[in-house]
Parts: sequence; C-alpha cells; structure tokens
Amino acid sequence: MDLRVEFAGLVLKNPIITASGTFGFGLEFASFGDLKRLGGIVVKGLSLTPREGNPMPRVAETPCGMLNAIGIQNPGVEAFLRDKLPLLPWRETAIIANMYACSVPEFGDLAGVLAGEEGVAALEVNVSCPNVTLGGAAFGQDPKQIRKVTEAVKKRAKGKPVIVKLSPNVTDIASCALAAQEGGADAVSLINTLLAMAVDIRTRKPTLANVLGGLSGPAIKPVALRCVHQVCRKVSIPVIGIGGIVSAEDALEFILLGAAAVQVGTANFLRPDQSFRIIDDLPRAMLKAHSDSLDELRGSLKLP
Amino acid sequence: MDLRVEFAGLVLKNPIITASGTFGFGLEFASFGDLKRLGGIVVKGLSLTPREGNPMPRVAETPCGMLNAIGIQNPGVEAFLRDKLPLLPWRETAIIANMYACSVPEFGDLAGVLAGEEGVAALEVNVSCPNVTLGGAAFGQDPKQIRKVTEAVKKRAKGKPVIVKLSPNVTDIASCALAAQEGGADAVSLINTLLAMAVDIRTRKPTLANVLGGLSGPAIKPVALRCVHQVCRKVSIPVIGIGGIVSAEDALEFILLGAAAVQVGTANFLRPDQSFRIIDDLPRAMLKAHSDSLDELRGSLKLP
Amino acid sequence: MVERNCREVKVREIRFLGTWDEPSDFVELTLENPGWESYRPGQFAMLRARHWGLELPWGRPFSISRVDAESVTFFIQVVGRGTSRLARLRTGDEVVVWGPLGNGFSAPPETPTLLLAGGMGIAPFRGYVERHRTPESLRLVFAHRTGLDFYPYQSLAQLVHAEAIQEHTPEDLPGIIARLEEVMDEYAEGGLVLACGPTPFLHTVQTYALKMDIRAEISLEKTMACGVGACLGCVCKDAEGKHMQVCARGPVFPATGVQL
Amino acid sequence: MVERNCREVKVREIRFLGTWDEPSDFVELTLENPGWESYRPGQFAMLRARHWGLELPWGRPFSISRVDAESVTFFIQVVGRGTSRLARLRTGDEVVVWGPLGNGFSAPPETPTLLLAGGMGIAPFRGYVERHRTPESLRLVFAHRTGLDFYPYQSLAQLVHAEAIQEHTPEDLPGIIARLEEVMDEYAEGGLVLACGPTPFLHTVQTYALKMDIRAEISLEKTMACGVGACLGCVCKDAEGKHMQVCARGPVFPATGVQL
Ligand SMILES: Cc1cc2nc3c(=O)[nH]c(=O)nc-3n(C[C@H](O)[C@H](O)[C@H](O)COP(=O)(O)OP(=O)(O)OC[C@H]3O[C@@H](n4cnc5c(N)ncnc54)[C@H](O)[C@@H]3O)c2cc1C
Ligand SMILES: Cc1cc2nc3c(=O)[nH]c(=O)nc-3n(C[C@H](O)[C@H](O)[C@H](O)COP(=O)(O)OP(=O)(O)OC[C@H]3O[C@@H](n4cnc5c(N)ncnc54)[C@H](O)[C@@H]3O)c2cc1C
Ligand SMILES: Cc1cc2nc3c(=O)[nH]c(=O)nc-3n(C[C@H](O)[C@H](O)[C@H](O)COP(=O)(O)O)c2cc1C
Ligand SMILES: Cc1cc2nc3c(=O)[nH]c(=O)nc-3n(C[C@H](O)[C@H](O)[C@H](O)COP(=O)(O)O)c2cc1C
Ligand code: FES
Ligand code: FES
Repeated sequence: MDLRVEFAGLVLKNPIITASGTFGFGLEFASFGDLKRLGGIVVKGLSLTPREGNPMPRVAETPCGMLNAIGIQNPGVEAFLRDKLPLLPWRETAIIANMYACSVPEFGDLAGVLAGEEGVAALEVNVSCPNVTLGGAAFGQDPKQIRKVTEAVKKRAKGKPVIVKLSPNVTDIASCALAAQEGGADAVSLINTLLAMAVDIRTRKPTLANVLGGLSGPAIKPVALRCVHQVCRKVSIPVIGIGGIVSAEDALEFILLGAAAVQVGTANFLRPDQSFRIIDDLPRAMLKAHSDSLDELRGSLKLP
Repeated sequence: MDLRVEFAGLVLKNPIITASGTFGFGLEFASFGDLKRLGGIVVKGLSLTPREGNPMPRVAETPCGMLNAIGIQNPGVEAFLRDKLPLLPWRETAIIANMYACSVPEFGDLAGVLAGEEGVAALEVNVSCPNVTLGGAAFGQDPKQIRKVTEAVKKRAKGKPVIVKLSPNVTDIASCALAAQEGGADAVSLINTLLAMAVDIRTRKPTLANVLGGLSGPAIKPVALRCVHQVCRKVSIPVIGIGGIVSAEDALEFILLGAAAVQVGTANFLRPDQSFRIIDDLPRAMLKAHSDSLDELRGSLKLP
Repeated sequence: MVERNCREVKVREIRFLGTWDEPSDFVELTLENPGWESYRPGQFAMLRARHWGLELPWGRPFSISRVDAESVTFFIQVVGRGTSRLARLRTGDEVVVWGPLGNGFSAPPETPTLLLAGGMGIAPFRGYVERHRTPESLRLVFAHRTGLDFYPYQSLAQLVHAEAIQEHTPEDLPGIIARLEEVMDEYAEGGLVLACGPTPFLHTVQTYALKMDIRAEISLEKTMACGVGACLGCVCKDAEGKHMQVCARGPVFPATGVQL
Repeated sequence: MVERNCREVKVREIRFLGTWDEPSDFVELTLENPGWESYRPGQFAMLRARHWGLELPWGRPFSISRVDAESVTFFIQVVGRGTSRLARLRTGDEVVVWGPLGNGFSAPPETPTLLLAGGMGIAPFRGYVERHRTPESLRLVFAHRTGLDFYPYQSLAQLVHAEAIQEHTPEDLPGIIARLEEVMDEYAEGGLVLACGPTPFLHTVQTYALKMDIRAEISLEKTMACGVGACLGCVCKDAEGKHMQVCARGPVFPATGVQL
C-alpha cells in the first residue's frame, strides 16, 4: 500500500512522525527499528544555547497519561548540528528541528542557524511549552504573539517549511492556528501538552519539582481530536495531528479529521518500537476504514 | 474521625459530594448506599422547562475517561421539585440544584424557582456546558458573562449559597473564578468537562451524534488539579474540586490544594457504590497524609 | 423484586464454549451469587473485573442467564476491550457485579409464548425457561451465525420445543425472516412473543408484531455507562419520541412502546 | 555489548518467595530469553505485561538478575501499580521486555571486590557473581529488612563469602552503617566496592567511599519512562552539576562522578 504523504514541501514515506521530546535525537531508538522507515523524526526541543532543564522530579505517570516538566534540557542547536544530525539518516527520513526560545528575536536567530542545514527538513516552532515558567501564559496562548513569532521564523527560514506547534491551553485554538497561517506558517502541528499537575499526599508536595507540567498520552487523545477538528475547519494550511496516538487506528482518526500526518509521542514509552509497529499496522487499519488510500481517507469524516 | 466541613453557609457531613449528571437524582443509587451518608448530592442539570437532550449516541468510553453529550436531558425544574426532591433525604444531606440555562434572565428565573425551596441547600450554576452547541463558546468562556450570570442568580437566590461551576476550556480559569467572586458567588466548583471528541474509523463518523462532547474521568484529574491550584491562589471564596476523583486519595489531593470539598462524577460509573466507598476510605487516606483533620490538611500543599 | 446490590464476588468457573481446540470467543462465566434471592429473567447485571483498573471506567452489561442459591451464570461473547478482559478471568479472581438491573420479560403462565433468540440473545432465556411456571407453553426459535456449541442451546432444547436456524451467508437472511414470521403467526391470538438479539433481528420481530398485532416484547441493547438510570447515556425513544433509559425502563419493552 | 532489543516473550515461571503461606510481596520472574546473547551484570531491562493496556503508559525498570541460554530472571518487590500487575502474571502470559539497558558494574578479575546490597539491590549481584572470572575475589554484605528467604541470598551465599545484617528497627541503622564502613575499610587499597540498594544506603556508601578515597560504584534508581535515554525524565547530576540520564549513562556510576 502506498503510504507516502506530501505537504508543505515535505515528502514523507508515511504519515508517522515521532514527536519532539519523546524520541530523543532518534539515535536512542536505532536498535529497536530502522530509523529510515519513519515518516519523520522531530528532535528534542533545541535552544540557541545549551539548557540544563528543570530540577527533578520531572515526570509523573497519571491514568493513561503522564506529566512532564523537562524544561527543554538540550545540548544547544550547535551541538545538535555537530554531534547528532550527521548520524541521522536525514536523506531518507525527514528530520524536523523543534525550536524553543523565549523571545521573538531569539526564535529568529535559531531559525537562521537551522535554515542553512541540508539535513534539516523543516522547522517546528514550539510556542506552547507550558513547562518552563510556573503558571506562565506562553507565547502560544496569544494569537498576536504566535503571528509575530511565525513571521520572525519564516523570514529567516530560507524557504524551509515552518510548522507552528500549537498549545491546547487556550479558549480558542482555531484562532491561534489562523494567526500562524497569517504569519506565514506552512503547516501547524497540534496539540502540545495540556497544562496539568499532580500531588503526592504522603509528602504533601506537587509530584513535579516544577509544580506544573504538561499532560500527554492516551488520556488527552479526545481533546487532541477536538482541537484538530476545530483547526482543520478553520485553516487552509496542512495540519499535523498530535496527542495520545498509540495505534494505527488512532493515527487514522486524526487523518479522517483532515490531518496531513501525525506525530507519535508518549507511545514511544509504551515500548520503544511502538512507532515502527504503528507504521507496520497502518495498512491493516486502513482496511478497517475500507480504504487503501490515505488521500481518500483524509478529511473524509462524515458530519451529521 | 470528624469529617465535617463548613463553607459558604453549608454544613456537610463530609467533603464528598456527588457531581451533577453522574448521580441522577440520587434515588437511582439508594440501593447501593445510604444517601444520608453523602456530604451532598448535586442533582442532574435542571432547566426551566423539560429538555429531551441530544440524539444518540451520547456517551463514549475513552482511555481512563469518557465523553458525554447528554444535552441536559431533564424533566424540568418543576417536575424535580414535585417528584424527586420530596423523596430525597434533604434534611440530612445537602441537595444542590445544578442550573442550566441559555440566557441571563433564564438563569435568574430558574434561581427564583429554586430559591424558595427548603429542600434545596444551594444552587450550582452551570455556565460551562460545552455539549449543547456544536463548537460553541459558552457563557463560561467569558469572564464578563460569568459575572453577569452570577449577579443575576445571586439576586434571586434569597440568600441560598450560589456556587458557580467553571469550565476548563479557557486560557485563564483563574480570571473566570475571579469574575464569579466579583459577581457575588459564594463558592466556585471546578472543573466541568474538557471539550473533546471521538471518531469511529469504521463508520468514519464522530462517535457522538453531537460531534463534540465533554471529557471526564481519571484522564482529566491532572488538568483539574492544575485548575483548582490556579483558582485557589486567586480567589478568597471556597473552591469545590471536581475532575477524575475515584478514590479518597484523589479527594485529598484536591483538599491539599485548598479545596473546601470535592465532587465525584464519572467514578459513580466505575461501580455504583463508589462514592460511599470513598467516604469509608477517607480516614485511612488521611492517615497516609499524616493527619486526622481536614482543616489541617486543607491548603497545606508545600510549594517549592 | 429483590433489592439490587453491588458486590465483589469470586469466579467459580470460567469455561470457553465450543468443541474446537482453540479457545473460542464464547465464554460461560459462573460467579458466586452476590446475595440475589430472586431475579426476573431478562434482567441484567453490570460486571467489571476487580483488577481492570481505570482504563475502562464503565462496567459491562450482560443478561443474567441463570441464578441458583450459590451462583449466577452469564454467557459472554468476546467483542472488544471489556469482554476480552473478562475472558481472561480465572477461577478465584474477583469480579464486581451490580444487579439485578432493569425489568425483565413477562412470564404469564399458561400463555403460549414464543422465545425468539438471535445469537447471544439466547442467554436470558435459559433462566426464563427454568423459572417459568408452565414451561410446556414455551417454544424457542434460535437464529445464529457461529456453531450451536457456542451457545447454551442444547440445554434449552432439552427443556422446551426448540428449533435452530443458522445464518451461513447474508443470502440466508430472507429465509430466516420468513421462518420467524411464519412461527410468529401462530402466536397472533392470545400468545406472546419475546425477543432478544441484535438490533436488526429485533427490528424484524417488532415490525412484524406491529403489523400483525401480535403481543411482543423486545430486549434492547445499548452502550451503558452506569446501568442504573443515572447517566442518561443509554436512552431510546418511546412511542411518543421521548427519551427513556434502556437500563432502567427496559431493557425489555413492549414492541408497541419503543422506537428502534 | 549485545544489540539490545524489544521483544514479547512468555513467562516461563513465576514464584513468590518466602516461606509463609500467604503470597509474599517478593517475586522471582523467569522469562524466555528475548534473544540476548550476553549482558553486563548491573544492566537492567524495562518490562510491561502485554495486557496492561494503557492505564500505565510506562514500562518498569528491573535489574537483570541472571541470563542463560533459555531464560532471563528478575526479582521483583511489589510496591505499586506496575509491580502488582507483574505479580499477577502466570506461566505462559506474555511480557514486553526491552534491554539490556544501561552500563553495568565493572568486573575487573583478581580485584578484591566488595558487593554491598540493600534489599532488592541484591538482584543484579546474582548474575554478577555467576559471571565473574574470579568469584573468589568477591565478598557480599547484604542489609535487609524482611526475612532472608524473600531475597536470592542463599544461592549467592553458596558462591561467595556472604554476610547478612537485618534491620529490625530504625535503631539498628547506626550499627549497620558502622559495619558497612568497617568492611569497606578492607577495600581501601586496590579494592573495589559495588553498591546497589535504596538511596539512603547508597548515600552511606558514597559518603564513606569519598571520605576514605575508596574506589566505588553505585547503582542508582530513578523513576523511568523510556529507559533508553530519550525522555530526560530520569536525570541525576554529575560531579559538575550537569544533568545526565540514569538509564543511559548509568544506572551504575563511579561514586566520584554523581551527586545523590
Ligand atoms: C441489557 C444488555 C444485555 C446484554 N447481554 C449480553 C449477554 O448476555 N452476552 C453478551 O455477550 N453480550 C451481552 N450484551 C452486550 C455486551 O454488553 C457488549 O458486547 C459488551 O458491553 C461489549 O464490551 P466490550 O468492552 O468488549 O466492547 P467495546 O470495546 O466497548 O466495544 C468494542 C466493539 O464492540 C462493539 N460493541 C459494543 N457493544 C456491542 C454489542 N452490544 N454488540 C456487539 N458489538 C458491540 C463496539 O461498537 C466496538 O466496535 C448485553 C448488552 C446489554 C445492553
Ligand atoms: C535501574 C533500576 C533497577 C531496578 N531493579 C529492581 C529490581 O531488580 N527489583 C525490584 O523490585 N525493583 C527494582 N527497581 C525498582 C522498580 O523499578 C520500582 O519498584 C518499580 O518501578 C515500581 O513500580 P510500581 O508501578 O509498582 O510503583 P508505582 O505505582 O509507580 O509507585 C508506587 C509507589 O512506589 C514508590 N516507588 C516508585 N519507585 C520505587 C522504588 N524504586 N522503590 C521503592 N518505591 C518506589 C512510588 O513513589 C509510589 O509511592 C529498579 C529500578 C531501577 C531504576
Ligand atoms: C517527555 C516529553 C518531552 C517533550 N518535549 C517536548 C519538546 O521539547 N518540544 C515540544 O514541542 N514538545 C515536547 N513534548 C510534547 C510532545 O511532542 C507532544 O506534543 C505531546 O506529548 C502530545 O503528544 P502525545 O500524547 O503523543 O505524547 C514533550 C512531551 C513529553 C512527554
Ligand atoms: C454523563 C455526564 C453528565 C453530566 N451532566 C452534567 C450536568 O448536567 N451539569 C453539570 O454541571 N455537569 C455535568 N457533568 C459534569 C460533571 O458534573 C463533572 O463536572 C465532570 O464529569 C468532571 O468530573 P469527573 O471527572 O469526576 O466526572 C456531567 C458529566 C457526565 C459524565
Ligand atoms: S446506562 Fe446510565 S442511564 Fe442507562
Ligand atoms: S528513562 Fe527516559 S531518559 Fe531515562
């Protein structure tokens, strides 16, 4: 079955992309599957300079989900380009750089560094990380800011596709998507994690040192589907669906809503070969939906 | 152990209240436990006139949660007062009327009808139902509207405590809580369900006839805790914690954050005696947190 | 009616039905009696294994097939997440059960009564036949797809006049419908028809009963969250189009009183 | 080092340890070998039962206790949701395993090596002793709370010089610490101390090793989501205060190279 997808200037072998922060720099998973088989890999969030991230504990398991407040620990964009990218099969699989910054100019500079790299297929702009500032409304919660960041990144991207990753922690996610589109985004990806928290009654402390963290995993899939549905009806640029996908069936649900492709995050922790298993399973799942074509399936949801 | 709680003019035997829409009119559960043992019962959402609710299917199970789009099917406030309330043990257990309306005057009228009833301990204002209008931003997504509705209800409530129930589908739930407080609310309860959806790849249709529904259950507890935490830090009126509570430990998590009491919703479907079991279990769970006093526990979360 | 309750009880026996070597998808599950003194056949119970955890927040409804002093029996076809978890139970495991729920079938003695079962819809009729005061007035017609061995059919055929029709291919359907209608005709005068099975099967029975003015009751299946009438997730429409809960007002309805 | 993999394998045996009639909280779990040709003792694997479903999205890390051609063995103490689910496994059930993960202990032959185990921290030392080229240079000191029968202690005591100290009450602690330090002193010159156990236990060992300049390695425990270095959820700090993943850069660290 032909699983290829093309959108926003990207050509992917299949619509399964691993999500930022859940697949390291890809290499961690090389012994569990052939990285060349993936539609794409979004690497861990990158910042201009190295970041140590948040104090421990940083993760907590919750019912059908998990919290994280990693705080974008990363070796910095230069180290990524020098030490990791050359080892990745970037000619065969789209390597997407996830960008993290705390100001508009910083986003622009980061885009400038990444744009010149042949091995980087696209830029994903993380405007939505709710982890880093306690209680803080991020860029991603204000359409005006989203537009500004998108413009700044687009200007420096040298034609590389720019994907804006949206936060679900807003009253109206469709307006955020529209702002990204107006800012020149080539695609939007959603959702990032839901702002959440956990408490340990024995210690009477928040489970995460950062107090607040981001909820991901199967628990949030229904919210992610709703967001993707709302956004697909509002924007004309491609949409990448993210949130709680653990199976090929889950991936198809997002594609039925209109998603061009999907990202698999927390499922990579269920077992390290899960993204590869989802790809293997996709043809069988498509037959369940009575189709052998992703193009035919895409956006074919029947509304009452 | 003394489990009594007092707030907003209510005196409850214990902090466990059953949540609206998940415990019917209470009587459905009478054979599974003694209703008099509950801290309180919030009855199914009531409207001025009877409502047939949404078409089927109306519910769907999701990982560690469920979706519902019941559409406030109810026999109307008059039928409730005539046929249900007299059968409830309202002298022993606080019966809280959950009010649903689609305009400010309608909310006022509903409050007027309920305020005169001895058997009604308090009014809970549902400004947050995301089920009823497809994609619709509800009252509950706009602090100004919340304030208006609260004022209208408070004016007609004849001194009965008014609890405003908040929606989590907003960028800033603390501002919504503040608006309720400024409108004269005696307490806020949160969270209502997360706007969400499910898709059936075999039929290519949304699982719910209403397309969108509300996500509840253990899956959303981390989001609920975050919301309650944010609101407790912002308002001075009592807060009732709701969302994904299935155990006495869960209930205590909300109380540690500062909640005066909690509501148990989806857990009533795990098994019909679950709310009673949570009450039974509360003293044991309190000992886990090294306390025999809810007052001592309340708000005692240690922040870094 | 007995006071319904919610109890944790142990699995007394779990048995995969059928004659093949492979474990089948049809399970006979016998639990300790959760303290039910009596029940009305057609009533159901909600089940969940004690160790399910939280992934599936709802119990699952199953017709009570029979009850004796020590035990209660269910027949379960594995179709999804909950039923496959139930099929992994072993003797001694604990199950949470609440019931008996709903209303059950009418059982007027001496009345010629036709039991129409489709697939697992046969389950409640086992207890119905056993408890009926005049079983000689009963007759069973059983429509099924997979082999007879997967259902509690033989035990029923020993107690009442019984006939089984297998649907091998969709082409068999018109013939089966014709046969159902033919037998129903015999119950037009002073008789009673009770039906339990998949919705299309019930639809056939209802349509013909209304057309020929035959007294009939049908047992509905809906996805259920609470099972006790509280969540309003399982509603169907009555003759006037008003919503009513299948779990609390049914699952058995007069054919004249419900829209399928 | 062998290529690590992720496989579904069957439970060969599951055995509750101890002598009581009641099922204990200590389980010896033997799985089919998932195709591991070799491993380095101190390495671990992530486990999840195939039927866990989605409620617990993470596997659980356990030290590989021993590996032979057919099987791999773990010792598991039931402490929470995942371990209690693992303890309900039965022979033939399927388990998803990924490993061997992490780095493992040094095993220089001929070197006087002291193995310090606290509680379930004894698990990796079974394979360590079995695979060591000069087991006669090894010695074990085992600190434990519950009865010795719950741990794979006796089998180890048959292979190396071993000593067990039980902590009955918190008052026993100072004595235990004194004894640990006393034995460690013997390894100050040219020896090696390896420690595995709860964090306070490791802290005692690390502090004394640093103070007396004894070469030591300690095996850390952190909550792990991925086990492969990707999620950055399990970090600790190196001597300079930089975050490093316990799963990928450890779990075994030189006492000088990690902050507890
Ligand atoms: C009053 C009542 C009595 C019942 N009695 C019996 C009985 O005696 N024996 C028995 O085996 N079953 C009986 N059922 C049906 C049984 O409840 C369902 O098959 C079961 O709940 C499915 O649970 P699951 O978790 O395995 O399926 P899910 O994982 O929830 O669903 C899996 C798939 O099965 C489909 N499905 C869901 N419900 C049904 C259904 N009712 N029939 C067919 N497919 C379904 C879903 O659409 C989905 O595609 C009864 C139902 C009701 C309402
Ligand atoms: C590298 C490594 C090797 C390990 N080897 C072994 C081994 O060989 N045998 C073994 O029994 N365990 C071992 N552990 C510990 C084991 O992984 C945990 O006990 C297990 O993950 C707990 O899972 P749970 O789901 O039962 O607990 P959860 O339900 O996740 O947690 C329940 C409670 O247990 C507490 N808890 C969590 N982790 C631990 C822990 N490590 N110790 C004590 N309490 C904990 C939690 O704080 C919580 O209060 C190892 C851990 C690591 C990191
Ligand atoms: C441990 C962890 C780390 C993450 N780090 C990042 C990150 O660096 N940048 C980013 O944009 N998203 C990050 N995310 C969010 C995921 O990419 C994804 O949007 C989210 O987890 C929802 O998808 P899921 O439910 O499939 O996990 C992280 C998620 C997790 C669980
Ligand atoms: C089936 C169902 C019906 C509900 N009906 C109402 C309602 O009528 N009015 C209301 O304010 N909330 C209603 N809710 C929301 C709950 O009261 C509660 O706020 C929500 O479910 C979150 O709590 P939980 O996770 O404990 O279920 C309903 C929830 C469910 C699951
Ligand atoms: S299942 Fe809840 S009302 Fe019927
Ligand atoms: S457990 Fe994920 S990095 Fe260690």
